[in-house]
Amino acid sequence: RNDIDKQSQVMSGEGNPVVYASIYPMYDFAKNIGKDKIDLRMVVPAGAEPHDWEPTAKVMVQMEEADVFIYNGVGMETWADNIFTTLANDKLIIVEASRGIDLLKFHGHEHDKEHEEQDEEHDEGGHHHGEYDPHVWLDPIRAIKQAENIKDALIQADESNRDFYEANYQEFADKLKALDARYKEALSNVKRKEIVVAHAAFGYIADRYGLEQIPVSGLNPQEEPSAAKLVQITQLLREKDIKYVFFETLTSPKLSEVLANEVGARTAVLNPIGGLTQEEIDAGKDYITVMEENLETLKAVLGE
Amino acid sequence: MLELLQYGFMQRALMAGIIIGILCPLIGIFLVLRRMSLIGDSLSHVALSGVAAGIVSGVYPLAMALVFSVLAALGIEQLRKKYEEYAELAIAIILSAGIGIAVVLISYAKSINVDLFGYLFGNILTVRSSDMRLITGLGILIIMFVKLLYKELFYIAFDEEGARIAGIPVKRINLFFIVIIAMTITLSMRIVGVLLVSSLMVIPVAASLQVAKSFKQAALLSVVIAELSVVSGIIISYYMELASGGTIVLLSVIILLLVIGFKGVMQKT
Amino acid sequence: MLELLQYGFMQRALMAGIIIGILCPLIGIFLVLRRMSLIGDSLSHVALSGVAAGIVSGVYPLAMALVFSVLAALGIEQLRKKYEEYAELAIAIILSAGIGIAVVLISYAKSINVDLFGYLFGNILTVRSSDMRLITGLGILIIMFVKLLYKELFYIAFDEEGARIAGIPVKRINLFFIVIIAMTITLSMRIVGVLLVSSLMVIPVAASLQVAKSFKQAALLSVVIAELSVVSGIIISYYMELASGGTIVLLSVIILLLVIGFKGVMQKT
Amino acid sequence: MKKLVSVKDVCFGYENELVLKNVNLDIYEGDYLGIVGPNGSGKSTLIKIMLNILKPSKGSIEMFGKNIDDFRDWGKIGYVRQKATSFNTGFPATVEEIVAANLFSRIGIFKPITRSHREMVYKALEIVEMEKFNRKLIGNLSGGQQQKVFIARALVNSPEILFLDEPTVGIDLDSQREFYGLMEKLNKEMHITIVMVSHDIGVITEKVNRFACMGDSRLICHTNNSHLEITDILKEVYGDKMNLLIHRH
Amino acid sequence: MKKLVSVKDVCFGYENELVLKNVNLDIYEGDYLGIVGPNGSGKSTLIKIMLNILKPSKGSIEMFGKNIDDFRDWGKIGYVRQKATSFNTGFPATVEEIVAANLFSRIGIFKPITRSHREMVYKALEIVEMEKFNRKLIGNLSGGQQQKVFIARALVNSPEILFLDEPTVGIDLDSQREFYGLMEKLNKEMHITIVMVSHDIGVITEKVNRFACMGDSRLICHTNNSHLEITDILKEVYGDKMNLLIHRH
Ligand SMILES: Nc1ncnc2c1ncn2[C@@H]1O[C@H](COP(=O)(O)OP(=O)(O)OP(=O)(O)O)[C@@H](O)[C@H]1O
Ligand SMILES: Nc1ncnc2c1ncn2[C@@H]1O[C@H](COP(=O)(O)OP(=O)(O)OP(=O)(O)O)[C@@H](O)[C@H]1O
Ligand SMILES: [Mg+2]
Ligand SMILES: [Mg+2]
Ligand SMILES: [Zn+2]
Repeated sequence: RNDIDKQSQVMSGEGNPVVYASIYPMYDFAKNIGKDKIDLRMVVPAGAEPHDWEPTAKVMVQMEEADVFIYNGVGMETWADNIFTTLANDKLIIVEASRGIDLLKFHGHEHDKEHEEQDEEHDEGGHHHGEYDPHVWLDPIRAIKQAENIKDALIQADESNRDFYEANYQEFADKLKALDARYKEALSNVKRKEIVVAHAAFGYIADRYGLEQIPVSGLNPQEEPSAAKLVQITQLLREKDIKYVFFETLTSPKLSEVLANEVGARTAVLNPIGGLTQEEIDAGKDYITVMEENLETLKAVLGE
Repeated sequence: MLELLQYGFMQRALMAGIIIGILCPLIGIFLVLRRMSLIGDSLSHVALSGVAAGIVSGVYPLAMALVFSVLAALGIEQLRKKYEEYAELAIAIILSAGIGIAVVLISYAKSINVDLFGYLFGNILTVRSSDMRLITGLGILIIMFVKLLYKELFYIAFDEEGARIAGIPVKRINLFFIVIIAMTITLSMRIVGVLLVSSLMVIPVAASLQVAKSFKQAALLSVVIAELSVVSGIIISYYMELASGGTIVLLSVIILLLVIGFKGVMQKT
Repeated sequence: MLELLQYGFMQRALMAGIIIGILCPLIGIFLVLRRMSLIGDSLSHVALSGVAAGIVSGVYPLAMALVFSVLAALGIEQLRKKYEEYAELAIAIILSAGIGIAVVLISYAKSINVDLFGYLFGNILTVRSSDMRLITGLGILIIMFVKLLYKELFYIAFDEEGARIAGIPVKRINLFFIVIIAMTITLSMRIVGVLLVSSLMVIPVAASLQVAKSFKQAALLSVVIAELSVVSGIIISYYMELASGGTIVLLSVIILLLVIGFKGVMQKT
Repeated sequence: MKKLVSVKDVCFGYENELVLKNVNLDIYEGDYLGIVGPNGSGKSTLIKIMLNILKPSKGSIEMFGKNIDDFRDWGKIGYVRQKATSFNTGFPATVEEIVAANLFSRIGIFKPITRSHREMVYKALEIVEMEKFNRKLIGNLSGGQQQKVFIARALVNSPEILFLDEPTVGIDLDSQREFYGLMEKLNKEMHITIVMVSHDIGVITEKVNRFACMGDSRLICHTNNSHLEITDILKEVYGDKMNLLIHRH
Repeated sequence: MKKLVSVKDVCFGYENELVLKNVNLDIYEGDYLGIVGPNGSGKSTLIKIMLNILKPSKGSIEMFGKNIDDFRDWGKIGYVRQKATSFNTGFPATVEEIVAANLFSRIGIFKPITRSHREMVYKALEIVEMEKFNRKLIGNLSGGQQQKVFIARALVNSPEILFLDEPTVGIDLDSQREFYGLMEKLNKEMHITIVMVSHDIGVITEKVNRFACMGDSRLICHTNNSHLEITDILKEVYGDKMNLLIHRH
């Protein structure tokens, strides 16, 4: 055991806590809070399908030495459960970033407010059976809470830098609040409310800013929509004269294109930020900038 | 029925379905009889590793998927000779190797950021006009191929050694056949989905084998059963709001079970 | 080597790998020789539809996956009788039906947000202590089963009709066999991954068939090859930072190719 | 004399046409029954029905006094099917393994094969002169050698009754002679009952002590050996030209 | 007389042991060559080497004057392999379809089967008396019936040389007689060369005009027909007890 401890100290550089984040948004939030005081790594390589994704033994060994593991939860990372139970790392602080946040249930594309309230109690159990929408990070206000969870964990892992993390968290929370304000302002008086999206990732944005999300696929992007669904959406597009169908960067745009073609609409990117591509990261994009891009897109599309 | 046909994507789905419904059982019958039923599933996994390789190496992934599939098909052909009595073993080996390579490549590259499966899983509802041209082209190619080489393919399927001694250029036809199969599977699964392609290659053929009284009948009947599944599948999936691909496949399974049941009843009486 | 064994998960991975490396080829040889090479892939897709059904109906998904797999295995057994000469066709049919049902159920339920595949794809590095008990239990069960019924399983694999006339209770053994297979595949793929389970059932057996001079030798040799792949695969994947499952599978494929190549060279000289 | 097999009023057809129409046949202990008849006359079908591989559409089979469905004592029966050599030649099994597998009813379920069983295998292989090939893969033998192995497999159990569907197919003359000699010995000395389908009428008429002839979906004749009679009957079944080919050894 | 096949100094072994050692054999136009020998003596192996199914480890084969690897004119060759009936019985093909497939070299690639081809098929089936079964599935025939279909398949092409590896296996006496009659006619009247492996030495010695006998990895004898001589040689190959079983019709 002693050897390992020494080794871990060597590995974590100058004693910075080693922090693993499951997916890109978690990585981004942690980075904003921990900055250079943490040794931050992302577990799932950008955009890899979780079910082909197999952590290598090296990653597992490193996680044995890690201090913090951050994941989104709500069924987003099915592989995560296995990892916790496998690791023998007692000191690992595990953060489910969505803990304590009021979650939305997913009911196709019509929302049912009553249910959501009733179900909140269950959330405390921390075990989600998949009917909840996991795309929590896309709502800036809920993202603040996620950031807070992350901050608390970092403090727990590295008490000595408490003030540093608190300050960074405040700064980031302010940025998110500002983002929220911009969203509110921009989306409060747009002409349309309907966004037709590739899969149901935007429920929290819709909920927060009074939009109506019309997903082509459900919460699972792999789901095959039925013909009847496509017909319904086509009719809706025609009825409401919707001009845009959104697609995502990480999944095939084909379905969106087919729908857009059907009614003569156009397509545009609305990024659910589940993961950024390497090019996007290289171009200096991050959560905030992509959220802003999304806002510009939404403004342009809904304001038309 | 008419309501359904108002929409371009439904028209294209039906058209593509009808073409696939001819094409798949037509090559499927030769594959099944040569114990290569699962070549569709096998090649789709290889295509996956091709996509991964394409992304890693920066080559256009679909092209790489095609190259990988064709190579894998040639590999199957080679292995088939080593396991003359167990052709399906060759398929299983290539399938495992395909996923193995995909998984290793993904873990090696560490930042593959395109959804790999999106590359493979077409959907009969998302067929575009450009896809229609491709699928029609493939359809004509395959039908021509089977028509022109019908008696040769039949002989080879029944008795490969005999075919060689009858003077049929077995090696060349096999090569040509397997390459065409690989191309067809890879391209059409991207358009209508791997589930549909590999199921329609097998299940209608299985149903027709139960009752066919000759090879020709088996081939024709399997096309009829495939078309029945496709057309009614699209209609039913529309009205019951189900996934079209899955519904078509389940319908073909139901037809198969009916045929088996019917045959059982007939034999009892 | 020692460095590797410091970590509990690596120890468990090795242990689980060693057990799976005995268990898979041992049942794999009977499966391959009965043309059921692809039963692993087939049942994993059925398990998928079981998980979907579990989620839709609110039953514990893994239990439902098990039930579905066992039912599917019985279905394969039934279909195999209809296609005596094409056992692999039964596998292909059940595979298609499995995916078909999964897809339809998902589209029917409309809000399944569990990554279904996550239910199937175990990983040899994430084996828990409780999994170890399960896998060890399964291992002992299978080894006992094969040991006790070795001569019967052998006879059935070689000549089912003959076995029946020799007085072997073929039907009951087949039933028992297929149910055990289904359970083993479903449970162990969740622990070490479907890729690993289905590959280790096929590829080491294929390699040993190339050189074995008797059935017993084929069985033993396939275990040796599987163990070789597992142990070296875990070590290599660690140092080269690759996915363990994929590496093991690729190593077994490489061994297979070496065996085939070696045999080719031997025959030439 | 004990009645071992009793075929009672059996009808059978694969699809529509009847292959067997009201066939009756009793086989007694010690019989050496030859079944002949043109191709497609239903000889193999009859054997398969007696062994419960096919179910008759009418009538019943009794085996050792029990209805065939309730019969369990399969160790008493040896069977070499027609086209026995039409197995999967890629199967990785040695001659010894294949023959030993048939010892099932001797060994019992769950129990392993022991040395004494292996000696029985060896003896059975000696009978067909294949003892040198015991460790060879069955798929690597010549057609006739394979056939001999399947005969050994049927004999290994020391069955009380042997069903042989064209057992000498592909077997060379010398071995055939030995085989017929062995059958005679098994029958005469060890009182094993033998039911043999064969086209080798010359040999059959010489060796058997009872004789059944199939044709026209029926068991046309069914007599105890009497050469004159048989020749007449054969003429009836096969036609006049037949005569030429009947020869005795 | 034209030399159709020439086996020159051929050696072959499956694994280590040689099955054929320096075998030489010429087959001339009009020959009716019988090949006999005990099980496992290499008869089928020799035929397979002549047909390029197996490659000799030493020596060469010439077919119609060309090296076998360059030989293309496969329409001139008919072949019934040993265990021909050992195919996949679940294959959904009719007798007619199977026989017609062998017309390939007549029809040519890419071209369909026409009515005149179908008549050739019908004729070939008539020869083996299977014309009534033309629309039956091959898997649904009796063993002997299947064998007849494979003989018809070899004949349909009107080949110049026929290779028959135990063609009368499982065939009833009457049909055997017809078959041998046909072979004689093909050979004498139509000058078709025939190479036949058989264990039916009685018939072989009677019918063939040349004779090859295999044993001990070699072509032991190779003579033109002369009964006395053959009997002596056979005795040498099969041993003394042999005599008993040689009979003429
Ligand atoms: N695939 C194979 N692998 C290894 N050895 C083989 C193989 N096929 C045949 N042999 C061996 O080669 C020898 C010759 O076989 P071949 O089939 O040529 O004999 P044959 O003369 O045709 O006998 P039969 O009368 O039984 O048909 C035999 O000893 C046999 O065991
Ligand atoms: N599986 C089957 N399906 C349909 N018909 C069949 C099947 N098997 C045999 N038959 C038919 O039943 C009849 C009797 O067949 P069977 O095999 O009993 O003949 P057999 O007397 O053994 O002939 P052979 O001497 O050729 O072996 C034949 O006409 C044959 O065509
Ligand atoms: Mg028969
Ligand atoms: Mg032979
Ligand atoms: Zn999402």
